[in-house]
Amino acid sequence: MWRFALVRSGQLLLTLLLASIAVFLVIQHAPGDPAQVQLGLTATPAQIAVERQKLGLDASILHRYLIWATQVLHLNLGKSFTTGLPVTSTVVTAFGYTLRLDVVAIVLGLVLGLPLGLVAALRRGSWADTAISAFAALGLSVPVFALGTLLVLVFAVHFRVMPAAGAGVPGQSLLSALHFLWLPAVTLAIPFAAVLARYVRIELGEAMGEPYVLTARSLGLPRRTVIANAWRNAVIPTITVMGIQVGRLLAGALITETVFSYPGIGYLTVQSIQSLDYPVVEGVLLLGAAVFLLVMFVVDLVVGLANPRLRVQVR
Amino acid sequence: MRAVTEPATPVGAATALAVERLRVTLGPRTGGHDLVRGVSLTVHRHRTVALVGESGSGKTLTGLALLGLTPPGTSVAAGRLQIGGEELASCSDADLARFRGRRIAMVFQNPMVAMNPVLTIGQQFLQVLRHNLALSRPAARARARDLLGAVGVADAPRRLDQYPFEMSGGMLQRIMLALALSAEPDVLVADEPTTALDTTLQAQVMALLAERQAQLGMGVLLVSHDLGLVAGMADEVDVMYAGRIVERAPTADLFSAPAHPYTQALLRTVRDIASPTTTVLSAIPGAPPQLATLPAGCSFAPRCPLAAPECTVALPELRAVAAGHEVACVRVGQ
Amino acid sequence: MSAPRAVPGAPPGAPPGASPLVEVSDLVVNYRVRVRGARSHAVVRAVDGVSLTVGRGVTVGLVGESGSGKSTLGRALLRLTPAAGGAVTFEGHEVLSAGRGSLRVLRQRAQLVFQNPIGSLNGRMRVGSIVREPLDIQRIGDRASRPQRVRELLDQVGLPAGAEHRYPHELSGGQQQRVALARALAPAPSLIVCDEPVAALDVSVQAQVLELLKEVQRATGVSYLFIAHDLNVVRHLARETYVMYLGAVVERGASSSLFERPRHPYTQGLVAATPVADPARSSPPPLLRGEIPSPMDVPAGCRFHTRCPFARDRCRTEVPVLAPTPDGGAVACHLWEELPRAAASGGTLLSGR
Amino acid sequence: MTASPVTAAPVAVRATLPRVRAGVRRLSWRELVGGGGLVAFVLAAVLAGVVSPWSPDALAIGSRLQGPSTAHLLGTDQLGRDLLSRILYGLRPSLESGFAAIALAAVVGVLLGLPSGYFGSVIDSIVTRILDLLVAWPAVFLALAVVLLLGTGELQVIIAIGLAEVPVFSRLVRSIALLAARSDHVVAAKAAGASAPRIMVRHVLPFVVAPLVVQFAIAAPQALVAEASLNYLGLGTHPPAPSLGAMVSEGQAFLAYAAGPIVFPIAVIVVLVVCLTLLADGLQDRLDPHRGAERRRP
Repeated sequence: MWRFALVRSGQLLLTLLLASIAVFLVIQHAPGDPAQVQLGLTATPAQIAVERQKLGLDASILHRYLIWATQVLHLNLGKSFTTGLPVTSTVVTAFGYTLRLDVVAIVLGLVLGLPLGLVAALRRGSWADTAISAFAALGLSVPVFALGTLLVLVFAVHFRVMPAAGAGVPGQSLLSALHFLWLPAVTLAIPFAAVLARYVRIELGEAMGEPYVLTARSLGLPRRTVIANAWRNAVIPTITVMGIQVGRLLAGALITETVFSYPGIGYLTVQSIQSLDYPVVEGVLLLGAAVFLLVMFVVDLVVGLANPRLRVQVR
Repeated sequence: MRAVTEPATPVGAATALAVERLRVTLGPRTGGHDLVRGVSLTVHRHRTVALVGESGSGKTLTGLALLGLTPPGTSVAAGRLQIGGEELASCSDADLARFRGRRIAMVFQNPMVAMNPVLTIGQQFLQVLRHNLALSRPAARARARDLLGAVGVADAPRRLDQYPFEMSGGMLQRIMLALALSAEPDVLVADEPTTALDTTLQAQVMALLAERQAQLGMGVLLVSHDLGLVAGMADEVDVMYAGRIVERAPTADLFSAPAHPYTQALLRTVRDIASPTTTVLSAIPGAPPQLATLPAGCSFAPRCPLAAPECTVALPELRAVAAGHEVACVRVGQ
Repeated sequence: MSAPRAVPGAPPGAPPGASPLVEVSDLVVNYRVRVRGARSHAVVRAVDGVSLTVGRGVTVGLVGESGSGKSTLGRALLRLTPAAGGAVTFEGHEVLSAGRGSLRVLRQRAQLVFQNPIGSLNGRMRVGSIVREPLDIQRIGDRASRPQRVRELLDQVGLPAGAEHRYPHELSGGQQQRVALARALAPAPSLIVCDEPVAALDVSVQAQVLELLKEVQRATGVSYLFIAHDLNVVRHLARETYVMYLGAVVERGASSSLFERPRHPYTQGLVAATPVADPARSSPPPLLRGEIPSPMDVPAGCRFHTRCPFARDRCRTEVPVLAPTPDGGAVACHLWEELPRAAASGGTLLSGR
Repeated sequence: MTASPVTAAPVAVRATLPRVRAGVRRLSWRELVGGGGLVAFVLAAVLAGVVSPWSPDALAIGSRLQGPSTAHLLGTDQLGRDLLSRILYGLRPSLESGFAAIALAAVVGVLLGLPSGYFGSVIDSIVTRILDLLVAWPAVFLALAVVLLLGTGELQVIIAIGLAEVPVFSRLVRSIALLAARSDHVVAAKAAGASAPRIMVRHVLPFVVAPLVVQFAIAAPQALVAEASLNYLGLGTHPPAPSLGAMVSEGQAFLAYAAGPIVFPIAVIVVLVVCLTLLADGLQDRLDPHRGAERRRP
């Protein structure tokens, strides 16, 4: 297990390194001269040349990467082209909003998805199973932007019970902050719950068909125990799938946040790309990749702990 | 190896299991077809009855049906089911649940997948012992150690902390046997318990089964395809073909005077292969039948060397030809 | 093409001067096993210095428990699994170091039949294409004559007319194994490695396939290396039998004497554990205790000593070599001359009546 | 010894007759509804130029944000353009990009996965590393990277979605190739002297086809959603060319005045995606009824 964790950490660092190189290259090759962008359209060629030197654009690509990487490690990503604020603080603030939204969404998704999946798995072929499967299929079919927009239409425009956009003002009460969170959180939670229900149904349903379940039943164990035993097998692959979903959410719910103009990482990403605000694009891409990879790393460790084959090696 | 050297016909021995006209149907009530077609059998305590047949003969389903464990999509009906002297209202999952693990237990073919891979052996014992015998945690652990010792598993405390994947198939089948016998049931269904094992292990596990039977006195229903194996283990052999019992006899009689053409042909084949002097093997032509498309009359008729026109008319019933020896063939006695 | 190797010694029973069909000497096959979580690979010696000879037109049996390395040996001598050492001569050609040319001879003249017939047939191909494929690959005959040849082959293995248009899953297990045999026979091989060819079949069908194998051998003069765990089947078919344990041959001999009077305690145990379809003979208590150890840690000395009821100190340290016995076989046991012959009664156990 | 003629005749009958019948009879309701719907949408997109009552770009400032009427069956948008016409034309990039992206992913997936699974070792390690890099980001980040590198547009959308789907396809093909490479029928082909390319084409690829079709069907609705989403974010087609995703995002600002400009495109997307999902489920039941297929979704 320790060895597994060590190997996995090494992989994490390597992938992070590769990810940073990819981000760097993407930014380097993006259309639009950063010096030009920095100075605006009125700048003379001479001014641009000076600016290029200042930005280090003349050095070799490896050299530039090393300078850039050193700055990244010092959490110095420069200033936003559009607001002039430090990228690091901009990104961190946005991430705080995203985190807040995701926690609510994940809780909602778990509360909705787990029981639905359990019921569907244990009552295969029943009307409940059919209904839950239909919900899951629909939840996965409807695009998030469509779901979000429809929720806005119904609850913000028609009934006027929820705000259509934004996150409120800083320093507001928890209740009023929650008020702004409900619609985007539900928008995120429904597909999350759909994936979860679907997986629990498949995995638990499959586990219930395994020979060891037959053995447990032949030994007279009560249904509750039999299900609990099967669940201990089904939960391992389910954690992985859940982890991927959580990772995606944390890396930034681009579309949902855009629909609701919610000032999280996702919204920031879209805005910075549209306004070619490269320092911010760098920041969000790096943070998104790092968060996603970290979540997957944690998930792998959890799955490792849940899997006796790996755990046994600790002994 | 016979468990006990008593007379072949039990006098007043307690009935461990009795089932009449057992039927297992696949698919809907109408339009489905029977996989087990009216099987009746009785197993007494201390006795071993072997249910012998080729793949698809319905022998495993018969075993599963006795515990109410047939797969989804099948339905089970029986004229009568009695376990350990107690009559059951029906052979439904619910009615049998009370008996499973306590009065009737089962050992399966592949020990490598029969145990839960994420629970230790100890956890699996604990669950079973605490539920079936209402033992406390320490008492259950002590009992588990004893049970493992009784099936020849050395170093029981360490084994209890291990997972199934850390053990070999032979070891797991011993453990499975210990679990199945933990509540000292009246009857044990052993479904091809050694088919997945090498013959050297088969001999060990079979000897162990006989030993535990001598100690605990349960009746054993041994489901197998191997005539050689049952010859050394069973008191009575029931031969199944296409979902029905076609011949039933005390083991010695069946091997010395097989009456059904199928049994005769099967035995001839087995003996031919085993005999160093045979030059040409006698083989049964054709393949075992598909249950969905059974011909009318005797199911063996298409492969039978003695088949006559009357064989394709009606399904032959079991008829006694000697004491305890029954055959389902219209030609027998002719 | 490599030069033919000198034949070290004529096989027992072969006419003097004639080279055997297959000559395996000191063959070693290693498997690299990845231990999960560990960075390194463990090396498992699946076949550990096996020598074996197959004559022309005969059947040689190879028995042992699962994990004894018998299937690996069969595949390694066909060069389907890489060997780590030793030599294999097939029809006078060195196989293990063969270039394309010699390899082509091997691919034509040596074939394989498997345990699970349905798994060994490509389910997306019709029977006709399956049997025809070796002809296409080896460019045997011309395009026009191949369907006729396929028909002959199917006829030879007793498949009815029209079978070439079926898919494998439409046939019974016995028929599928006939298709596999027809495919193996297509390039007119001189050797077929049969890896448990009847173990997956029902008893009533086993005899059909065994009888067919014998018939094919009579008609074509093909040799079989017959790998099986069922001693009865091997004894019925093979004139000579090798017994493998943990990657090594522990006993070899003519099948008649080997099964009647097994010399090695392991062979004795195998024979004693084989059930007999006769309730009149009570089986003795099992001779072999415990299970075959993992090939990842083969015991020192005699590899069988951990399960041997007769093991002494010498067995735990000194590796026994395969030594000839008076009846023309060979046994790798320090004690075979002093062992009680009681277990030899196992020989009669096998006879049915 | 003779053959077993007993089973020969029934086998012959069983083999040919029902297979023909099964092809027609077993079209499930999922396949009928899903397939029928898809055909209708494709026809609508292809015939957009014929059936559209208006040009999709025809502005009519005087009649902005109107509700449904006989002139404009679904009403007009914020620039007075006919919604029905825009939706019909907007189907084109959705269907084109969606299917092109999946086709790209399938082709690349087979090219990477087949040798990776069949040969294993070094090739497998390299391919796995490449794929690991692709899945190190959520798919939408990948799309952003493509847009940053290549700018916005329909081709970029295809590449972005295709790239994100490559790992799924490659892993699917790899896992099947891995199993097939170890199967006895491949060993038999090797023993008969078949070359590696021959084995891959004749003995491995046929087993990849059915799961690949199923995966194609599963990925198609996802790709359509992704296409619409990228257009919603303004990263796809350039205005004023109509696309369903862009219509929703443009209409959102005028939500308080008229719901039609967003409700109708959304309805079309949802119905189209549901049709594709039904078709995928139906195909899956037919071609790949065993475990493993269902879990390939998200």
